[in-house]
Amino acid sequence: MAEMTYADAVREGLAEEMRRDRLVWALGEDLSTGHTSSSASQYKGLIDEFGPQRIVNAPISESTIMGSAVGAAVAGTRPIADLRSIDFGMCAIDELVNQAAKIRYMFGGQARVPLMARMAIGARRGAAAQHSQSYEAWFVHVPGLIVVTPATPADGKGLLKSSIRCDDPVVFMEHKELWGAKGEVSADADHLVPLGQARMARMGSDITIVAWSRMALLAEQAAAALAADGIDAEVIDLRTLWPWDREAVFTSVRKTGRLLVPQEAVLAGGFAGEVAATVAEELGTVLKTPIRRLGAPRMPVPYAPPLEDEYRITEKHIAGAARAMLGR
Amino acid sequence: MAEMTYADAVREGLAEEMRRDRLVWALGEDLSTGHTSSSASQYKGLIDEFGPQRIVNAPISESTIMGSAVGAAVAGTRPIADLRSIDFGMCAIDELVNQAAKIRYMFGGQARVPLMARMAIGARRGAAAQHSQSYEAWFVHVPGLIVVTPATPADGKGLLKSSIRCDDPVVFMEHKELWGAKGEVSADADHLVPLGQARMARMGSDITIVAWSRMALLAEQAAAALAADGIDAEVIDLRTLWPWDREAVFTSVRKTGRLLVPQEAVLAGGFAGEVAATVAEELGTVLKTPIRRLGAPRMPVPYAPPLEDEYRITEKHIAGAARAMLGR
Amino acid sequence: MPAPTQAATDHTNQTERIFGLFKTMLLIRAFEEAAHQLLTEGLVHGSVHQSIGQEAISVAVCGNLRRDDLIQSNHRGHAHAIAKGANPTAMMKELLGRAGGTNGGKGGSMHIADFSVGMLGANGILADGMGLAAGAAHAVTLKGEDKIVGVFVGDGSTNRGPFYEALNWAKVFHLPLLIVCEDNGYASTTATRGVTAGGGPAVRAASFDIPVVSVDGNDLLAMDAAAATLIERIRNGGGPHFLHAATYRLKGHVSRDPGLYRPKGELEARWDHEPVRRAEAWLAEQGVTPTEIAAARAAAQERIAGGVAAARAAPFPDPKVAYADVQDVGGPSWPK
Amino acid sequence: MPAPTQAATDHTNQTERIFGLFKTMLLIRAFEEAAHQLLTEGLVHGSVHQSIGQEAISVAVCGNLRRDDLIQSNHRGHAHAIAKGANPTAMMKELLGRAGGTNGGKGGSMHIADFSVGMLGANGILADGMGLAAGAAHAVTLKGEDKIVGVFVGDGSTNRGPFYEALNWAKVFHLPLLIVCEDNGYASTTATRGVTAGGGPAVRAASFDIPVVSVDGNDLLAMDAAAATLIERIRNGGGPHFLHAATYRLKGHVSRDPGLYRPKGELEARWDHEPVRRAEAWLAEQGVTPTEIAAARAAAQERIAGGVAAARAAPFPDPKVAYADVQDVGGPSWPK
Ligand SMILES: Cc1ncc(C[n+]2csc(CCOP(=O)(O)OP(=O)(O)O)c2C)c(N)n1
Ligand SMILES: Cc1ncc(C[n+]2csc(CCOP(=O)(O)OP(=O)(O)O)c2C)c(N)n1
Ligand SMILES: [Mg+2]
Ligand SMILES: [Mg+2]
Repeated sequence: MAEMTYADAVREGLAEEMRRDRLVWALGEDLSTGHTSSSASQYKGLIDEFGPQRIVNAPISESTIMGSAVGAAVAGTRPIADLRSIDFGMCAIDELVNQAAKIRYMFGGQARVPLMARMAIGARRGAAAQHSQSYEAWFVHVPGLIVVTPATPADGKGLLKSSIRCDDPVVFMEHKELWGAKGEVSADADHLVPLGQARMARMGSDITIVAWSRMALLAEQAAAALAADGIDAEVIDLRTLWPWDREAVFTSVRKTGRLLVPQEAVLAGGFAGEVAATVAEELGTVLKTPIRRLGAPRMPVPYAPPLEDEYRITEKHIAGAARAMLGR
Repeated sequence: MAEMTYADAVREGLAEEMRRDRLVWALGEDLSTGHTSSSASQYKGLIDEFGPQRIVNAPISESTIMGSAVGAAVAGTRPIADLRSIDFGMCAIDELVNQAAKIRYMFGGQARVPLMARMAIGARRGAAAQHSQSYEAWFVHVPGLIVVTPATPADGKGLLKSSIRCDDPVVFMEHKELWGAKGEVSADADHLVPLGQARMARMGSDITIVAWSRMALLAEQAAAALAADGIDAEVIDLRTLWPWDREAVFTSVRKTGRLLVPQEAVLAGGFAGEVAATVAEELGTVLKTPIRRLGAPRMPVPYAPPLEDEYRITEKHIAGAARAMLGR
Repeated sequence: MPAPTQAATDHTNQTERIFGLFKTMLLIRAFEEAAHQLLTEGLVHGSVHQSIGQEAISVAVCGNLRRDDLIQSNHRGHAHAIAKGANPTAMMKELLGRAGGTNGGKGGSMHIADFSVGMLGANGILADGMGLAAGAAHAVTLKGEDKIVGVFVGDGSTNRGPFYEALNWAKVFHLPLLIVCEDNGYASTTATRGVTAGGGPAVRAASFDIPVVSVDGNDLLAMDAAAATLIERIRNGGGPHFLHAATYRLKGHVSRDPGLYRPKGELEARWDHEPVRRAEAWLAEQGVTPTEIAAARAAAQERIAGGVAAARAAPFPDPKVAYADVQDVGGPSWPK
Repeated sequence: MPAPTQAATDHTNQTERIFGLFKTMLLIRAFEEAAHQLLTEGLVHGSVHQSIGQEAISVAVCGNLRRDDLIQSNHRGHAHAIAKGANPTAMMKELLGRAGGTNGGKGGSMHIADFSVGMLGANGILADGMGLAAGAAHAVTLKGEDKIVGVFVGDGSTNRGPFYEALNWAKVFHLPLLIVCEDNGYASTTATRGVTAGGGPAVRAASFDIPVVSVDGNDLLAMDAAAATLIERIRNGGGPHFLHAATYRLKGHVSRDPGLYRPKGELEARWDHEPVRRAEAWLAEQGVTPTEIAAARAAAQERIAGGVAAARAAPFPDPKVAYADVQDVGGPSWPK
């Protein structure tokens, strides 16, 4: 174990996988040059070890970054298509949804599409409407895709490695504000975090808080604040949104009888709805109080800090909602 | 009132709006020629009345069909960007999500984007994975967009007209299998169906079925079958998914205590989850039985009829689920 | 860059070679006619995009590729598949949605793929094959293979952005890619000339410094020669090349389309230039007898008729098949 | 098509005209320097893309447009906005996210728009402005107006597909559109030459039969002449034209970027060719005195300093503003 940043952890994970399998490669804008500046620091130094054939500096061509990754995956390699963020990923949705997600199925299993579509989510201070979006929920709705949203450096590394080894297309969504966050990370090059398994971030008995990505960390902070008030919250970090760990959530809700699902994305149509609806269907009779979701108001992300603060869900909102659910 | 097909109704609605406002125009592939063949029949004859300046035959350039519609809307016209179906619409997601939906807001209200993005949804027999998708749920999750899914010819016409007159971008999603369906339609050129208002398709007291687009018609069929068994189902056709008519649904669920939400799209991450989660939050305590959703298995749409039948939710599934909820 | 003319000289028996390609054209023609027939009988679901009139392009390109070379097809893909060596009977089963179809009944006409012969799939989204093919060529390079990749793209599809991105991409990364533009003058019901600025796909491709050859795509010999030359150059490390083949689709956009958007007389005039008849005339000049031609035609029709019979007789897939091959982790479970 | 040289002859006083454009360049330069300064103070949120070294392009293009003509900008949009007549004080307030900003604090640096002067907005998604501008030009045509539309696109952005779709579109529909490519040699940290095949954007645009003029974008007089000629042609119904302006960005991609990816010495060499200094030298040759130039510089700096002071003093917008202008029907309600 060693303490490192999220960016270092995922870079190490990528390097390990590239050493392990020479058909693993990455393509994206500024991948081999960006680390000298502000972008693509999670690829820092990889060009020196792996060269320009495997750390490919792409033209500004999002459709073809994704489209050629699909073709290269079908033809037997394991590309990491880096779109930088889901905002730019919007320019490659067709290739991801109509091609990557469907090829194995519509060709009757003749082909596999072992690619990773790397597209960060999240609002970073002052990034405004076109650089702050979170659309992880979209890809849950697309058959054929796996959706990964790691919150910690350890999970970033462990899930990145599992995603690369996965034979199906994985949408890998880091949070832009987490690359600088630090945490303990295993040094074992074979340490994988399995796809589809939640992390029990905190055990508790009064209420279940289910979250993912950066919001899982805020949920942990909220739980700490709630503990000071004598409320014992259980926090589940889903880590993978498809498939999501229904059993972990069900077990917890059966225990606590209360479910709160905060998300950073706009509330309407978000993944919290899927979790809430599923629990309402399956455990509707064990709930002690109605389920509660939290999410951003349905507005583009505004620029000025006081406006942006209206968009953001914080640990305070989470703790407040939990208190309300417990009648405190 | 006159009986006509859905295709005729929406075409009439478009013609009326084009007569009313000379800045209403439509652009898309094969718009002026397609009606001689199998595509774009809902534009039949409009080229003769309105000419090639307003019924614009576009190159195969989905990004620019949408992108130029955004620019033309911002510059004061009312374009109808016809992408034919959401499958091809995938090629224009960026322009819709990053531009159309955000411009009014991020420019601080200086601009309006009165465009209609016309993108049909739904599986048509044998159309397979890339021509059968339903992604109405995605656009509910995008602030700035209005999402319309009319089921009947009358609503097709009335909502098309309201959408054209709307000053914000509307995603208008017809169902591919409905264009040939017939129904009574008002001949009044000022008959509008308001955005955001549900249609009470059938009154009932035992269970509330909330649906939209073609599934609303199947829900009505299911309700008829249920009536024969003595089950009195209320059917609400949402018609507009954003904003959706929460009050109509709440009122009904308060009355019946039971909610079933069937959708054609893949269940996971679909709009039924949003409805279910909202009702679970708001009316969790009045429910007599847990909410139930229905939706397609999370698989691309397969081609062979017996496989495609596995994908489809039918009136039988709806009736069966309703019976199970009532313990019959 | 002048059109090459000498490419076929290394074939010891030109007549035999062309006769071979001709037989594949007959097979495609018979397949397409049968597919439409089955559609009208209600046995083919969805729609059928025929390549009648465009057969020479597929057979010339694929006839110069190795079996382990790869091709990326589009919505009008039957000809590409047959020319690359896919089994027409398995294809016909696929059109009928039967077990034993190339895709197990999951894809249908617009998604036929046969990876065993390097046919990476038809594709219902126009121009997307360009990026996929560039990626496959990238993979070939990374793996150090000497395969090349061919991609077919319609004239109308070349107005989509991904076409240009992929041209640039292929050139920048010097990929072993042959781009074949089947320019039949129409995109669905729209004449492409009216929606295409300037000199069209060939001129545009050249602006990326990709060598371009323009050929009469209905002239089997010219097509064969051009394909042979370009494929050899690509195999020798010459990077991407562009083959612009002028042709005409003699049927509707989909087989049910009556084609009413065409100017009067156009279709009839074009039948005189169709590739099968022209190749037949050339073969006759070389001394191939009418009996030999008739036998070839009969053989093609018989093979397709056999495929049709087998497809009609084949069972539908088990419904459980619908739940397979979505994804290893998180796939759907049966029953729904 | 040769670069035009006579365009400016209808200006009665060329020196006065160039001096006017020069003053706008000074204003842009001062704005960009102040913006970076405020960023380092933590007052600008997000990032700042400066146009230092590229000012001549904006002022020449916008200086030849009418106030009611429209422009579509991109991520590097401050210069476009100022040149088109946006108020630098309102812009500075926007950068600081204050009430009274051009966008009411909702957009920030990358989304500055001022519809009152025909500035249709900066844009954070590369090349999307091309389609938007084509659409705006379409609207102008439909409305029967005689406005024209200008769009600015970076060299790196021309590798995106929508760039080509829009070129074709503009030509097919004969739209009154001036496409201005600011070719500064870099796309973020990547030298564009290495990821751009063939002769680049100008050659590619020409393949759509769009008339292209290539100009030294750091030469204010050449830029002015070229812009004047093309804009006149477009206004007279000549359809879309393409202006390829070679330039160099003298700062990082974002203002904080140290630019370590540049070859040694490149930056220093390029400072010798920067447009402000060159225009200043020309003005001096025409007899404009050092005092007059110094006064102009002082005036620009004073105006920006005033804007900065006003921006610092301005209040943040009321949080409720966040809930406004999403959409008329179905917008969010406050509090969340
Ligand atoms: C992205 C996309 N847009 C539209 C369509 C609908 N469509 C299918 S085929 C076709 C015309 C294609 O024309 P062309 O590329 O010339 O090929 P051809 O059919 O002539 O072989 C259209 C518009 C589609 N399948 N995909
Ligand atoms: C579609 C998209 N892809 C990537 C980015 C990230 N990005 C912002 S600016 C930039 C480089 C743009 O280069 P160029 O077009 O040459 O303009 P310049 O910055 O040189 O003015 C990149 C890659 C983006 N904003 N949008
Ligand atoms: Mg064609
Ligand atoms: Mg640049």
